[in-house]
Amino acid sequence: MWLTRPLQERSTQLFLGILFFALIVVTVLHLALPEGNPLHVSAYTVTLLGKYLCYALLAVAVDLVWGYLGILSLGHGAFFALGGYAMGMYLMRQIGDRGTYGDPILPDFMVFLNWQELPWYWYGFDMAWFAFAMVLLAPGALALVFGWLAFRSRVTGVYLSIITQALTFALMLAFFRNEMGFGGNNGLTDFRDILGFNLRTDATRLGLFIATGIALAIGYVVCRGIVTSKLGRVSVACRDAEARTRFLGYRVERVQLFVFVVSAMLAGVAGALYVPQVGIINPSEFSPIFSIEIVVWVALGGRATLYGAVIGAILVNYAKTVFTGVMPDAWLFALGALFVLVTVFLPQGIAGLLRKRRKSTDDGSGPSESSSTSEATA
Amino acid sequence: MSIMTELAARDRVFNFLTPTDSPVDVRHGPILYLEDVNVSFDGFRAINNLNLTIDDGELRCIIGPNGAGKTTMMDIITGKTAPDTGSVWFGSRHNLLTMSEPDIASLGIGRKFQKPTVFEALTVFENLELAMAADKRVFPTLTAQMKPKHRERIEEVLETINLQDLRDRPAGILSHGQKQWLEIGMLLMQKPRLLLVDEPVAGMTEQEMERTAELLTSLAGKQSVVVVEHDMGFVRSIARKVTVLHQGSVLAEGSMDQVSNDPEVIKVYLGEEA
Amino acid sequence: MSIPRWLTFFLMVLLMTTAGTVSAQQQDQTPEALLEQLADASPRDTEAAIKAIATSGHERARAWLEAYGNNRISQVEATGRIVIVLNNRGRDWEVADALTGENLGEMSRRDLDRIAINNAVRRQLAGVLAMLDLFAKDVAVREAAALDLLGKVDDAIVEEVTARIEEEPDAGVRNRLEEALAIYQVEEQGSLDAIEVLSGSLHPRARAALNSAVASEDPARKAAAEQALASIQQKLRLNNAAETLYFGLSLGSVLVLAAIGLAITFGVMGVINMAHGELIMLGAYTTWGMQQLLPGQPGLALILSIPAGFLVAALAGIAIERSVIQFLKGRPLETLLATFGVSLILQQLVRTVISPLNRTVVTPEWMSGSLVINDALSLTLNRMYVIGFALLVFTALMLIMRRTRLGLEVRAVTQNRAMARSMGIKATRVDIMTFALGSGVAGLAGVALSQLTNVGPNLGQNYIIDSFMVVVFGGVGNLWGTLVAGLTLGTINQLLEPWAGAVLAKIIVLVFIILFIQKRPKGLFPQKGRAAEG
Amino acid sequence: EEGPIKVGVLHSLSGTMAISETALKDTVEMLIEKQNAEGGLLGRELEAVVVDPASNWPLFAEKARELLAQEEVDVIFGNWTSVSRKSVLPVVEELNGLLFYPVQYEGEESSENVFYTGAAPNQQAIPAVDYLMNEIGVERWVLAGTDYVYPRTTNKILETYLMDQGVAKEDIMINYTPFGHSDWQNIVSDIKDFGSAGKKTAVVSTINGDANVPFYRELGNQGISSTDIPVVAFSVGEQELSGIDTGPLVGHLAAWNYFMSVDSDANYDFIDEWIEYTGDETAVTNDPMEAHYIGFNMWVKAVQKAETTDVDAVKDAIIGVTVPNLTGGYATMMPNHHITKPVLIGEIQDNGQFAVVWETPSTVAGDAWSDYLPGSRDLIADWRAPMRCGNYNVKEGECGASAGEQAKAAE
Amino acid sequence: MPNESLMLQIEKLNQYYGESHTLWDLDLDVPQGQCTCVMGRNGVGKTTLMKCIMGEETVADGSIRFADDVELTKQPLEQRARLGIGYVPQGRQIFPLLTVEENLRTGLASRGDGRKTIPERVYELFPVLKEMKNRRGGDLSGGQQQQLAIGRALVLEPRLLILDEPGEGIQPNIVTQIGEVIRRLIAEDGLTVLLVEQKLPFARKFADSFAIIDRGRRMAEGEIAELSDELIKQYLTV
Ligand SMILES: Nc1ncnc2c1ncn2[C@@H]1O[C@H](COP(=O)(O)OP(=O)(O)OP(=O)(O)O)[C@@H](O)[C@H]1O
Ligand SMILES: Nc1ncnc2c1ncn2[C@@H]1O[C@H](COP(=O)(O)OP(=O)(O)OP(=O)(O)O)[C@@H](O)[C@H]1O
Ligand SMILES: [Mg+2]
Ligand SMILES: [Mg+2]
Repeated sequence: MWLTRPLQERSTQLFLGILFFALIVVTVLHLALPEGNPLHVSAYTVTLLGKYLCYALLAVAVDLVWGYLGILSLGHGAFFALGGYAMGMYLMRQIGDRGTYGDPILPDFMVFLNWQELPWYWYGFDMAWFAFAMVLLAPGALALVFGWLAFRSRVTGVYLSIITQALTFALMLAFFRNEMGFGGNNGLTDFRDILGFNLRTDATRLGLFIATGIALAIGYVVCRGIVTSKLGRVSVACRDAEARTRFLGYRVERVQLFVFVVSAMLAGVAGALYVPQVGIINPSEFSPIFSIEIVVWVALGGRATLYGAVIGAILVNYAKTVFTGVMPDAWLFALGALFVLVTVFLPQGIAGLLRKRRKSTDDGSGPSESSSTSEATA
Repeated sequence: MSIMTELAARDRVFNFLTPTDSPVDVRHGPILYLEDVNVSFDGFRAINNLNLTIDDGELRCIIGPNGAGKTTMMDIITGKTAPDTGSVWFGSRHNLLTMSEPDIASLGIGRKFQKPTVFEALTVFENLELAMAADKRVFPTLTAQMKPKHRERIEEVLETINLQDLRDRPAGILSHGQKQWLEIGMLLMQKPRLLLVDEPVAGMTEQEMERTAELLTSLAGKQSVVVVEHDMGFVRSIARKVTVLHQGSVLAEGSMDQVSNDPEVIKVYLGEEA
Repeated sequence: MSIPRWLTFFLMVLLMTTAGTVSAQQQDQTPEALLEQLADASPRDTEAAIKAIATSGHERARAWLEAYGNNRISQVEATGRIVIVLNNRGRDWEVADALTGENLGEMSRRDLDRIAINNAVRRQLAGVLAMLDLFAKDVAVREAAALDLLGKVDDAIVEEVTARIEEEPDAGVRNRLEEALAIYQVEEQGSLDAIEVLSGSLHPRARAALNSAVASEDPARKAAAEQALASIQQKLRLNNAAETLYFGLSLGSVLVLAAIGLAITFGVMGVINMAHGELIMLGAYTTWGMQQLLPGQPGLALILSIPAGFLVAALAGIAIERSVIQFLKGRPLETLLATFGVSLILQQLVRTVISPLNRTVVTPEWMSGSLVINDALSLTLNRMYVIGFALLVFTALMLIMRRTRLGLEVRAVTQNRAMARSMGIKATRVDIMTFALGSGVAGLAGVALSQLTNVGPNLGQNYIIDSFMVVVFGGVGNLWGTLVAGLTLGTINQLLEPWAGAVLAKIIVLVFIILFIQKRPKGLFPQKGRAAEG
Repeated sequence: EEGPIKVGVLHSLSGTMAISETALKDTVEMLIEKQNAEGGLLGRELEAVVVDPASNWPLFAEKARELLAQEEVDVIFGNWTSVSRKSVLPVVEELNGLLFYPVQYEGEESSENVFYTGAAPNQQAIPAVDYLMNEIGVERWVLAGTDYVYPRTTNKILETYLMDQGVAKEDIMINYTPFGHSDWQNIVSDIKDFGSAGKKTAVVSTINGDANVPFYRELGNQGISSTDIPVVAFSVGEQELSGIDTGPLVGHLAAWNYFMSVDSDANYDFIDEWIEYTGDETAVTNDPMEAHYIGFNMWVKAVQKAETTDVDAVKDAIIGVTVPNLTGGYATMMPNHHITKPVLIGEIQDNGQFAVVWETPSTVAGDAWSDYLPGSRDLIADWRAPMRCGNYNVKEGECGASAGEQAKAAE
Repeated sequence: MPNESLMLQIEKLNQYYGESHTLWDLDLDVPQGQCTCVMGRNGVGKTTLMKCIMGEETVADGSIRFADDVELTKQPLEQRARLGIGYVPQGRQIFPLLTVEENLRTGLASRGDGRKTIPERVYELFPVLKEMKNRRGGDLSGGQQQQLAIGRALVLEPRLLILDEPGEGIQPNIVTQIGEVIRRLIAEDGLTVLLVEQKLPFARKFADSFAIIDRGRRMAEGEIAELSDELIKQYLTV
């Protein structure tokens, strides 16, 4: 099966090994050690790590479409945010009558703006299964419609990138509108519990962290499964010579659509896990700059490697956390310089560096990782 | 007939989707049929009332001056370019003008491009794998597994095109001639009913040309082959029937000897000494 | 300055109309007392105090009133002396004695008490000053004064205005005065004739007066007013359409300006230049810097900023090209990553070195205000200049790309670098020059934008997305496309805005772009044919 | 406890909000420096812990958690936008921290852990409208704002208030624009139109941040002067004006609880300190800075009163604490965690300052729950024992669920 | 052969693609005023050698001397064109989005005489280029593109013309014509031509001397008449 194939692969085993090891170490250090211990991992750190893992999953999703399919999506933040909103709506409904105004049905911001009844699109979000399904379906459906339109008309390259950007930009503006019924600029916040667990306890946080780790593992395996399958090679073929692929009898637009939708769903899952951990979802996740940032993580980690995307996302966000803390006035210099230096000195990103290491030590030709020569914008 | 039984057996890959058994209806003779085709680009008539018929199993050579419209004709057949007017039929059932490139390809029309185009990031082996006749829809492709017989087939072709040693190298590093061979290999993997081969021997040595000639002649009969080439030696060695295109329409048609003695052809194409 | 004859006349008029409120005794007040009265006046009494000054005939009276209107009259806390503030920036203010005009040097703000004025008083003041101006020699001043009087005529001055109409030699000014009078008459007396006078007027005040008449009980008045309004409405519609078009063009030209540099660096060279916005920002800051260097001459500074802004941004562009982009040849997508980093650095640099706050860029006199076509249609001057500037920049760029070797060489280099070099084209030089050109043009956009919007560290961020959108919508690599796309998107946006609102209009435009690209996957002016497919 | 008392500063130093928030960070640092120069607090040094949430709302929550959980700060001064406060709120409540929020906001909130030192709508919007109505005689209203909660709520309150005052619905025009809106041509033209209906018209602007510069520019260029249609702004302060050529704006209004131009010794001293601290002769002060000044001093006083920095003790001690404000009066912390403030209306001058034209006769206490919104009319907040409730419904005589829960948790 | 008459003298040239050694200690002399034909099977390194001469690939070691005095390996790519080397690469490499005329004009950059117009001779040789002056390069048919590539190289009026399989994709009568042009230019202008060609008849007819490369090494060279069937069998057949 295509999903089990990656499991036999050394690189995937290594990745999963490291990931699960990290999950266990963090859990143990968090639970077993007393707070005063220097090795103790605080709840704060656990949540922070959870956030990084969400971003990592998002980056993997972007790498799937960008690295292997050649679609530079500058709008993946939209899928992430939609997943996040689906989760946020569920969490809002879970508040029930514990809101400030005590309305059993309407979230606070609706009471506040004099809404009389729940808009239809909020129906069902009080049920976990429905909301979780929407986490996948909402971004998936958007990706399906958008992708169908775009790929069918053979929009490619920068044109595609820019309309993905327009998509997320339009959604951002729309979600900013208070009339939309998603809380406007303030978004959704003040969550209480998820599946009956109080969100404000360390145990729930740890649970979410572990769930995110598992989601990342699954997402990684799914992506890896796709890229190592024949479909993955067809994707690369589409990336490098779209027209030629068609003449071999592949329906390029369907391949693109399939991969794009899968990627959007993964992004949605990442968003859904992100929201309860950071405690807020607001339209700024739709902002084009955020989407560009995701691409930057991937590029920094190393495009078309998947694990590179994970490294890039974690590294950049860790750097952000550290820099904003230790040099609040100058952290942008450091981050900017990091981007510039990596691009100039590590053409293949950090993954490229690792690969070079590995090559020079064992000189074995690893899995046929494709280094792209022609670019999507050519 | 068998299509119905196949439709019923939904658990299998539909055989009729694989090109070898494509339901091309050739009972009425020609496998490819172009009538009154016209194409113009910004007012320039590249194809001008072109009529052409290729019989099933035929090996046809098409020659003609640069810019005569040979490549454009192939573009039309494969769905890359839409003609302004005219009709193009594959067998007597399929109107190619209504179909998309992948549909046409899965019907069983394979093509080698004039400028060799291979997937540079993929290895030689993977290039061949992708070209292999198979169910090319998304999910079957996702779950596809390499069976020994597939591997054998690829190895076989690798040998034919003499690229065994480079099988695991990315196709991007191949030399020009090697890419030509790889493209031919991909065409072979596709097992199409109709092969459109645009300048196969450009950049090949004499010896290689001979091999290519052998290869193409051996295909003819089972498959139909249309070859475009400027190397007269090569054309002569394979040609049965030759069509000469000029300014977008047929200038002459016949055996190689007939054509090469046609004064018009000599004037516009061959030059004095040919 | 001697007291002009008219002032005596004016004085008499005022005396008559405000008889009883201004007693004869106040006439003889010393200048000190006049100012004292103003300083001590409770809000209710300020009116009287102003009038007292206006009618005092003191040679500085006008200066006082103007200073008062500008909030420049203060009282020294310790001595009670009334001073005029000459410079009110910072902690220490430069003051002059109100009575003598003697410059008293700087004085701590702590020691001064401002003599308060508010809008209501300012309105009265404006009326009084306008009345004074009606006697000026210069027709333009009189006309402005008359225009100013629209809606400001009240019982106090109506007689005087009527009188002026008789005396006024200039027809234009007379019409204005009649209009002003008519507004008063419509509002206060409901005169039917006056409605007639106003029926052709496009001035908002006239409409205001008519609207108030529509609300009246009297059917005749109501009908007349409605009819007058209807005829005005008719004209207004046309004017509104013209105005919307102008708004569209103006927004469009801003988009074009912002995008045109990107059309070079991204469209032609293929560098996904995320720092483009920051290059625009540099141009805007150059304008600010120039104005700091040349205080008091904002116009000159602005003009000098055009070459300076170009230069600064071009140099920055060269620095970016040399330090980063040259290492990314053949990896266009990675330029996104690197230039994103550069953009972060530039933004923070401005924040740290200059300030996180917005900077003030002054609009020179000749660029502020608007070109009045009629009372309902006036084209704002700053935007008019920007439209012209955008077209100018576009033309210049077009010429460079079409007429010089640079245009040809840069396209050759981007299409096939190795081959271009094999043909002897100095690719490195071409890269530097082109990038400098694109960046310089971004700088020019910054100079222009400094006249429209904030000059701050976020300036660039606000334009980068739109710029990419415009370039791509127009068709990458096509300068005409950028022009047409910018103007189109701007106009669509402005056409939609009145009925959809600003947010929705923007959303619709974005959706429009998405759908349009479906129809034309390579933008407005696509590269057609085999060549484009490669 | 030994070691310094840690004061968290949670203001964006980068991103879109850096424009406004950087000065607030500096203000807190200055206040801390001054307090230390005066011998610290409870004999201990104060130490600022500054982080940069980078105008990113989720990051605000994360940074708040970092400050409270990792750095273990004793108090946080921070936030500007409502959304950032909403994002931080659950964190300070969960970790039982103290947050002083210095910006005017939409109200409708009272948290046990948050002290609102900026104006609630009744301390800014309503008096401003009263002024326009009574002193200027405005009858027709444009409520223009950026599309987010603060303008939405404020406008909602104002709309109800105006209609209560007998203003007809067609005399109110409401308009929302996106953040950073820069093309105001159409809207200004609409306002001009709206103002030509024969009634005195004014614009009540809740336009946020950067969008103001192009807005005012367009007003000036389309020839709308303050005498025709005055604009009263709730988000435009000295700092915003420092980036605008104010020449054409003279006479437009703003409503705040403090202006830099206020003629009081406390203010002049503060300005002197500020200029000295920043080393910039042209540095300006503004209302949120005063709010931090008040908030900081209140906290200091409460800590002194409680003789500990313990959050619960300080929370109890601070209610009723009175400190001088910068306008020559006093501010008191009310039981609903809002403070008393004077309301000032100022006119823009050509030097980028405001000249006060009107002022409430006495200070106004901030309302957590507006009297003009149906949902909150009956709610009050009182954090003193025994009520300890942020949203007590006087009609039903019970505390809203969430607050009740908190109260329980607190015991 | 006297040294003066060498246009190009290549000594001990080594080239690598990453780790794969493509050219091995390769020597090659190209006499002035002659047409030298380089032959060899697919993938032996002919194109690579041409790229090394043009500077598109860097050489590991060895020397390439041009016209006796210039060491080409030390010259930047652009400079080589300015020295008078015209290059017609394999695969045409025309600029697809430039018009035919613009493609030709790129060659004007490195002409020493600062000429601004395209020499009429180019159009005479390839009339189709004049006819299609305003069409984009990429729209041309394969053979037309090949003609354009040759024309473009001639715009430089080079001293040394490098042709990498110039006849590929061109109709027979024009192929012959190209051969004749080469001869004419050699005779009239003293042009030196370095030709890569697989087609024996063409090589035999228009070249003066030959060199055979196999696996990156030069295996044989000599006057074209000396090209024996033996050599062909050994090196040019598979
Ligand atoms: N998109 C296009 N725009 C303009 N002209 C075109 C376009 N495509 C093809 N042509 C022209 O149409 C003619 C036919 O081109 P085509 O490629 O079919 O020729 P060909 O017979 O394959 O020639 P060759 O033997 O040189 O490959 C040529 O003159 C070419 O310039
Ligand atoms: N960029 C590259 N990276 C790695 N290897 C390469 C690269 N380009 C070419 N090669 C290899 O170098 C060898 C020589 O290639 P070259 O193109 O010089 O061959 P050629 O003699 O011109 O062949 P042909 O007759 O097919 O054009 C080939 O085996 C090819 O696979
Ligand atoms: Mg062809
Ligand atoms: Mg070759």
